[in-house]
Amino acid sequence: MTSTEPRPSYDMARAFRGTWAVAAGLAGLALGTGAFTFWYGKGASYLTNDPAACANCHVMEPQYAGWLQASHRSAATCNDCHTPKGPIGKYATKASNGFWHSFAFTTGRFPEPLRIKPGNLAVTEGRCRSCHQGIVDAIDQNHGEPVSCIRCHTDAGHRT
Amino acid sequence: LVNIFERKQEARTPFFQVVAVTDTTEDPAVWGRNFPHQYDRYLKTADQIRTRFGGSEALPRPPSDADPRSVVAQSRLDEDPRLRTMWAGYAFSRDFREDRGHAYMLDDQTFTERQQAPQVGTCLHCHASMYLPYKEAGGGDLIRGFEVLNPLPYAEARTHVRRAIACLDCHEPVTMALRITRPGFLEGIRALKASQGTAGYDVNRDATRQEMRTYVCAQCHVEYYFRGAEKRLVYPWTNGLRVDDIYAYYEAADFADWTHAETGTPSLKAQHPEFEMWSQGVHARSGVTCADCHMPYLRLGAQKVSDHHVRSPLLNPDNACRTCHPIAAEELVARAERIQENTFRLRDLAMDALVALIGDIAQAKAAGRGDDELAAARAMQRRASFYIDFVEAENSTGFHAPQEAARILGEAMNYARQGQVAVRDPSFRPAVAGR
Amino acid sequence: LVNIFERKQEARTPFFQVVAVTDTTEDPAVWGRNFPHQYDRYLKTADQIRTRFGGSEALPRPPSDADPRSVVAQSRLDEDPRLRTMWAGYAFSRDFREDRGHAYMLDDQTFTERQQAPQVGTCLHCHASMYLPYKEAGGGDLIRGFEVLNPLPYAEARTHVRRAIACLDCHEPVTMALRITRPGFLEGIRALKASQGTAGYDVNRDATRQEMRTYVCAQCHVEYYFRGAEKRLVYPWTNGLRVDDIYAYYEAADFADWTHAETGTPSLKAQHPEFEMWSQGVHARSGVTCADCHMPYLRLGAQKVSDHHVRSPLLNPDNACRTCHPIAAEELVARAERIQENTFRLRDLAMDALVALIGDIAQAKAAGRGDDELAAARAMQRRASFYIDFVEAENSTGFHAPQEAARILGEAMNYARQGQVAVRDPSFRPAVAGR
Ligand code: HEC
Ligand code: HEC
Ligand code: HEC
Ligand code: HEC
Ligand code: HEC
Ligand code: HEC
Ligand code: HEC
Ligand code: HEC
Ligand code: HEC
Ligand code: HEC
Ligand code: HEC
Ligand code: HEC
Ligand code: HEC
Ligand code: HEC
Ligand SMILES: [Ca+2]
Ligand SMILES: [Ca+2]
Repeated sequence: MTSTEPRPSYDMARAFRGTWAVAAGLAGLALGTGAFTFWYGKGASYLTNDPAACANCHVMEPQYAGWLQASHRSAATCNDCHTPKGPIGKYATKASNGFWHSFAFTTGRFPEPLRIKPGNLAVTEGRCRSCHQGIVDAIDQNHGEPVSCIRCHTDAGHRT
Repeated sequence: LVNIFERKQEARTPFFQVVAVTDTTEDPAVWGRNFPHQYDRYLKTADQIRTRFGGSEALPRPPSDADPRSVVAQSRLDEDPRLRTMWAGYAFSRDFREDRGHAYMLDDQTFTERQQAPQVGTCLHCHASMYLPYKEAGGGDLIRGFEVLNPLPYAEARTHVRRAIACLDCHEPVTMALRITRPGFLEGIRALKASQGTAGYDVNRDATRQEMRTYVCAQCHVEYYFRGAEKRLVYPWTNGLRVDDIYAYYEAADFADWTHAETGTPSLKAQHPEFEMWSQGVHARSGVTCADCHMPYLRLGAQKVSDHHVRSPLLNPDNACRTCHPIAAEELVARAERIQENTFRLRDLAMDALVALIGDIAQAKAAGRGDDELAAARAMQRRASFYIDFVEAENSTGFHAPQEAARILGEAMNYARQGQVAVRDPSFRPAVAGR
Repeated sequence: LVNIFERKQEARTPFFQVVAVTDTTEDPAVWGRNFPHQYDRYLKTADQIRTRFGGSEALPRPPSDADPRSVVAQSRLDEDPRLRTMWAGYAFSRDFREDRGHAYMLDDQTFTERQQAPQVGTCLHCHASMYLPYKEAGGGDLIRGFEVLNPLPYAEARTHVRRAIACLDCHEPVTMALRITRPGFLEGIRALKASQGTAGYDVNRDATRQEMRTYVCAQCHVEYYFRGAEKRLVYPWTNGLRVDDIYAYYEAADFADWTHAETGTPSLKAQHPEFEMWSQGVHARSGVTCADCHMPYLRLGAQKVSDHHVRSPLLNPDNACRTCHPIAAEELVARAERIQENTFRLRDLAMDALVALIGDIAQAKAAGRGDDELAAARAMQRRASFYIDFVEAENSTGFHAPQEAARILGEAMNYARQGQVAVRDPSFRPAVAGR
């Protein structure tokens, strides 16, 4: 509203109370639909470590199928590579990914083919070392930038 | 909320039969009712968008009785007048345009100025939905129909034909499986396989599904010639798919498409050898088919369909390339254009060499030099011209096989310049490479 | 999120240092006590195994006072006598062998018959552990030492040198980080970066770790020439890394390595431009460094290390290629050899063209034709010879940049054959391509 003349004052109080009611209602609705989406999209399973949880969204199926064929099927689950070690980091990432991915999934607005985003990529690069630090100590030894594992092991997680 | 429900539905339901489609349903609109996604994208081949070296430009033109088209693709002859010298005396020197979407294939052929030279029914093999016309003209026998329509004058053959390429030309109506409907390819691939030791090859029986994703395109995107009075469409593959093998075929058959107007050289015209060039590249070697790049998977709703909007992959690098090359789209396009720039540079040098040779021979001929004296130079023109044409007529500007395109253009320069030596020095014996 | 990643670095357990290694520890055996895996593999560069186009063959020879070597690599001059014609009048026409492991670099240089021509200290820049010798000769200053040793006669400079390339030449002793120790590259890369708009480039300060995994090899595997009386080693990169850019550099400097014995043409010698050719290929564009293929990771026990057995990757495709190309090792080798076969075919045709031109010019010269009449043909020989040499001297037979190698050889043929026309027709103006 770009009108320049001042609004009549008597509206202020009632309007103020009105907006509060509407806001509360909207929040409730959002929570409700959010809960329903959460339940319908099997959101609860998302919090577990089971890779099948990711594959609930069929857009994740190629990665799930690729994971089944790749070398880490019995070695690492999606969360082992896609969430940082340690509880706080893990659930912080899960929360942000959870929100944005379900948002993108429902709106259908996401790039095709899927590309991992820089933030998630850094998390995954870090996780290789949480299991393989021992074997890569030598090549990580000198203090230049850390070597990127997936520059060569692109299909460690899932064979496309 | 609702669209999660939709997503879940789409993920599960296979395609739903709305209408019965049989082996005689030529109209793609009918097929489209069962497969709306594929049909909608198929219709988009009417779009015209340029890429650096490909795609096509929509040029408005005043429609006339002779040619009712109001929009055409840009003229390659205006872009590079040296092409007129290269093809002097042949229809291609009158009208040769950038190719554009499949939707235009029939009109573009019908109204090209190349029709001013007498053309025959064989041309329709790759420019229309021919499955039914061939069956109808052959009393149900595809090959017989092919043999009936080939020798007819173009205008008469044209009356047997109804539309551009349709679903029927690539798909078996019941199973939607890919199938080959073009006699040219059925016989060409059989000859190639025979030369590789596999006798009696029947592509519709023996090809894998992955091979079919190339072969359906190779029905038309190939080098060809018309053999004998019966004007049979033949793909010259009995020695192999490399330009050297195809040239050897024409030498053995002592064949020429036309006699060059300025030099009298019996010359050969190469046409759109996309399949032959692709076959020499690393993508082919890695099992990457035409459809992988030109009909990539497209996500419509929750379903993955083959994008039937067949066009330059550089207009759609995210879908066409990024599944196998997980790098930024701009970088992918830049890589392809880098390859094409190198090819374009070599093509330019080779064209200069050929035009210079043609000038030399024409001059010597005008100065009364005899055929025997000019034989060596003419042989060089014939070979250099066909080699250059093989890369020039190929529509990926070298992308399908970068090293092979550079090799062919390099050898063409070696021939053209040796021709110039031969014109000046009758004792000079040009060096010719083996296969 | 990212800092989680950083904190991880410190937690790593540094290796136990068995012995103290300092900036003056030249003997790799001492470094080897701290890094046994790398040292063991480093010693294996004494192996000699052939690949189709690379590797090296162990040829026994009778040791003599002049040359105590009992085993050498095969002679490229015997393999292709046309090389003698190409370099007639230059030391390379006396002795030019296939390259072999780093272990032999000092002996191979010291005892090559090319030493029969007077050589200077500059040669040692790439054939020995030079970090300490340069520091010692320059009173602690690397560049000054470089300038001192360059002009010395080879035999005298040789006394300052103790061994072939050692760990010290590529590694900073405390952190083991890669570093550049060769003045030729320090100054060459600075000139290249300056021409691209980055002034005052210091490679040891500004290069990324990934770039260093190429630059450590590009200290020596490059085109070079000796400038002026002070015989300074210079890499001709001020215009760029393509052969056209380097040729323009030499034209502007009006430089010639030697005068061709048979034609009197001021000629240029190209030497092992691996870095320049690699820079034009798709691997370089994808950030794939020399070390990725020539020093791939190897698991020895519970440790993954860089394989310091620097050799042809085709002797070790599983580690050198398969991490990025998950296909059968035989197919990888077959692909590389397919690329090399195409390059070898074009090299063969180009060599024939050059040798024919050299014959023509020599004949015309002998028949008394003047310099002005032969100028055009000589210019073609100079350029064609350098272009062919650029691909011939490059040791991957086109693999590092397949399309670029084919382009260069194609353009070389265009020049050589035009030279033949110019010899016969003084009015002929050869066409020369831009950059
Ligand atoms: C061994 C580690 C590992 C495991 C286990 C793993 N991933 Fe990944 N994931 C990666 C890496 C590495 C990438 C980045 C690939 C690239 O950039 O080419 C990635 C990328 C992705 C992407 C982005 C698309 C892409 O290819 O860049 C998605 C989506 C994904 N993973 C989902 C999953 C799911 C779902 C699971 C479980 C089924 C899973 N990942 C298991 C390592 C892993
Ligand atoms: C609600 C459906 C859904 C679930 C469940 C889901 N994803 Fe995704 N995911 C998506 C969508 C949609 C995208 C594309 C978002 C974008 O790229 O903007 C995506 C993208 C990704 C990406 C690449 C893009 C980025 O943000 O880096 C990764 C990695 C990934 N998911 C991993 C996972 C893992 C691991 C799980 C299981 C813990 C999982 N996803 C569960 C829908 C889902
Ligand atoms: C949860 C622990 C864990 C994580 C996280 C993990 N790995 Fe592994 N990885 C393993 C185990 C266990 C094996 C199987 C044992 C073996 O083959 O060495 C393995 C095997 C491998 C192998 C050898 C098999 C192959 O695929 O060639 C490679 C390479 C590898 N991992 C790389 C990676 C990379 C790169 C990452 C990060 C993207 C990663 N790993 C993340 C535990 C892990
Ligand atoms: C330059 C390419 C390259 C990079 C970068 C790289 N690797 Fe590797 N990796 C290889 C090669 C090659 C092998 C095979 C070694 C062998 O089999 O001897 C390998 C093997 C492995 C293996 C399995 C060893 C075995 O055979 O069981 C693991 C685990 C591994 N790498 C993890 C990593 C991790 C973690 C990183 C990042 C710190 C990394 N790699 C970075 C090339 C690379
Ligand atoms: C690896 C991907 C790839 C494969 C496989 C491939 N192509 Fe192409 N094709 C391209 C690219 C890239 C271009 C260049 C487009 C441009 O210049 O805009 C192209 C161009 C073309 C063109 C010209 C398009 C235009 O814009 O005028 C035709 C026709 C063509 N290809 C047909 C084929 C056929 C037939 C096959 C199989 C025999 C095939 N292609 C296989 C990537 C591919
Ligand atoms: C073996 C299949 C085949 C045959 C036979 C064939 N064409 Fe084509 N034609 C094609 C393909 C594929 C293209 C698109 C690629 C291109 O333009 O290079 C094309 C493009 C064209 C074009 C549009 C571009 C241009 O050249 O202006 C015209 C016009 C044309 N053809 C006319 C003809 C005529 C006339 C004949 C008969 C002499 C004929 N065609 C025979 C396959 C064929
Ligand atoms: C130039 C050849 C060609 C034409 C014409 C053609 N298609 Fe296709 N079609 C293909 C190829 C190639 C595939 C991929 C087949 C495979 O992967 O096995 C395909 C796949 C399909 C599929 C399977 C699902 C999918 O998308 O992969 C359907 C359904 C389909 N086409 C319908 C149609 C319809 C409807 C038409 C007419 C409007 C049509 N096609 C015209 C070549 C063609
Ligand atoms: C029936 C013959 C025929 C078949 C089968 C065929 N094409 Fe074409 N194609 C043509 C003709 C003719 C043109 C040129 C149309 C024009 O310029 O009027 C063309 C044009 C093209 C173009 C240029 C489009 C543009 O927008 O510039 C591409 C790309 C192409 N075809 C690729 C393919 C691929 C991929 C396949 C297989 C999936 C295929 N074609 C199958 C005859 C065919
Ligand atoms: C189905 C997988 C696939 C698709 C789709 C694909 N490529 Fe490739 N591409 C490969 C493979 C495999 C190689 C060989 C090198 C390797 O093994 O990575 C390759 C090699 C290349 C190269 C280097 C070789 C050369 O010819 O110079 C370029 C450039 C390239 N691709 C670009 C593209 C572009 C542009 C597209 C889209 C038009 C594309 N690719 C589509 C799989 C694919
Ligand atoms: C993508 C892998 C790859 C990269 C990156 C690469 N090379 Fe090579 N290199 C090869 C192959 C393959 C050969 C051919 C070996 C043969 O013919 O046996 C080769 C050959 C060579 C040779 C000759 C070896 C012999 O057997 O005589 C040298 C020297 C060389 N490369 C140096 C380099 C340098 C320096 C760099 C970086 C500037 C580099 N290479 C980058 C793959 C690579
Ligand atoms: C800029 C670095 C550099 C300089 C300076 C240099 N070389 Fe080399 N040399 C190399 C490289 C790299 C190789 C291995 C690649 C090859 O053989 O092409 C080599 C190989 C050789 C070989 C073994 C193969 C052969 O040619 O027989 C000899 C002998 C040799 N050099 C002698 C010399 C002489 C004499 C000089 C001084 C005029 C010299 N080098 C100067 C880098 C250099
Ligand atoms: C100090 C100069 C110098 C450096 C630095 C250097 N090289 Fe070399 N390289 C040589 C010389 C000299 C030869 C030839 C030795 C001979 O033939 O006696 C050679 C030979 C080779 C060969 C042939 C080996 C064989 O078995 O045929 C390869 C491969 C190679 N180098 C690759 C590399 C790579 C990769 C790097 C970086 C990791 C590198 N070089 C660093 C000077 C160098
Ligand atoms: C021609 C150059 C060259 C020479 C000489 C050389 N190295 Fe290296 N070295 C490398 C490269 C390249 C790497 C990989 C560095 C990186 O990835 O950051 C490396 C890595 C290393 C590493 C780190 C762990 C690993 O394996 O990646 C150690 C330790 C090492 N070298 C020890 C040695 C020793 C000991 C010697 C002498 C026997 C030596 N190097 C000689 C080029 C060389
Ligand atoms: C660190 C990763 C990496 C390594 C190691 C590697 N490549 Fe590649 N290679 C690539 C990439 C990336 C491309 C570009 C095409 C693409 O994106 O897949 C490519 C392209 C190619 C191509 C097609 C392009 C061309 O130049 O013709 C061939 C062939 C090839 N590589 C062979 C090899 C061989 C042989 C080796 C081992 C000597 C090797 N590569 C090692 C990543 C690698
Ligand atoms: Ca033809
Ligand atoms: Ca030089």
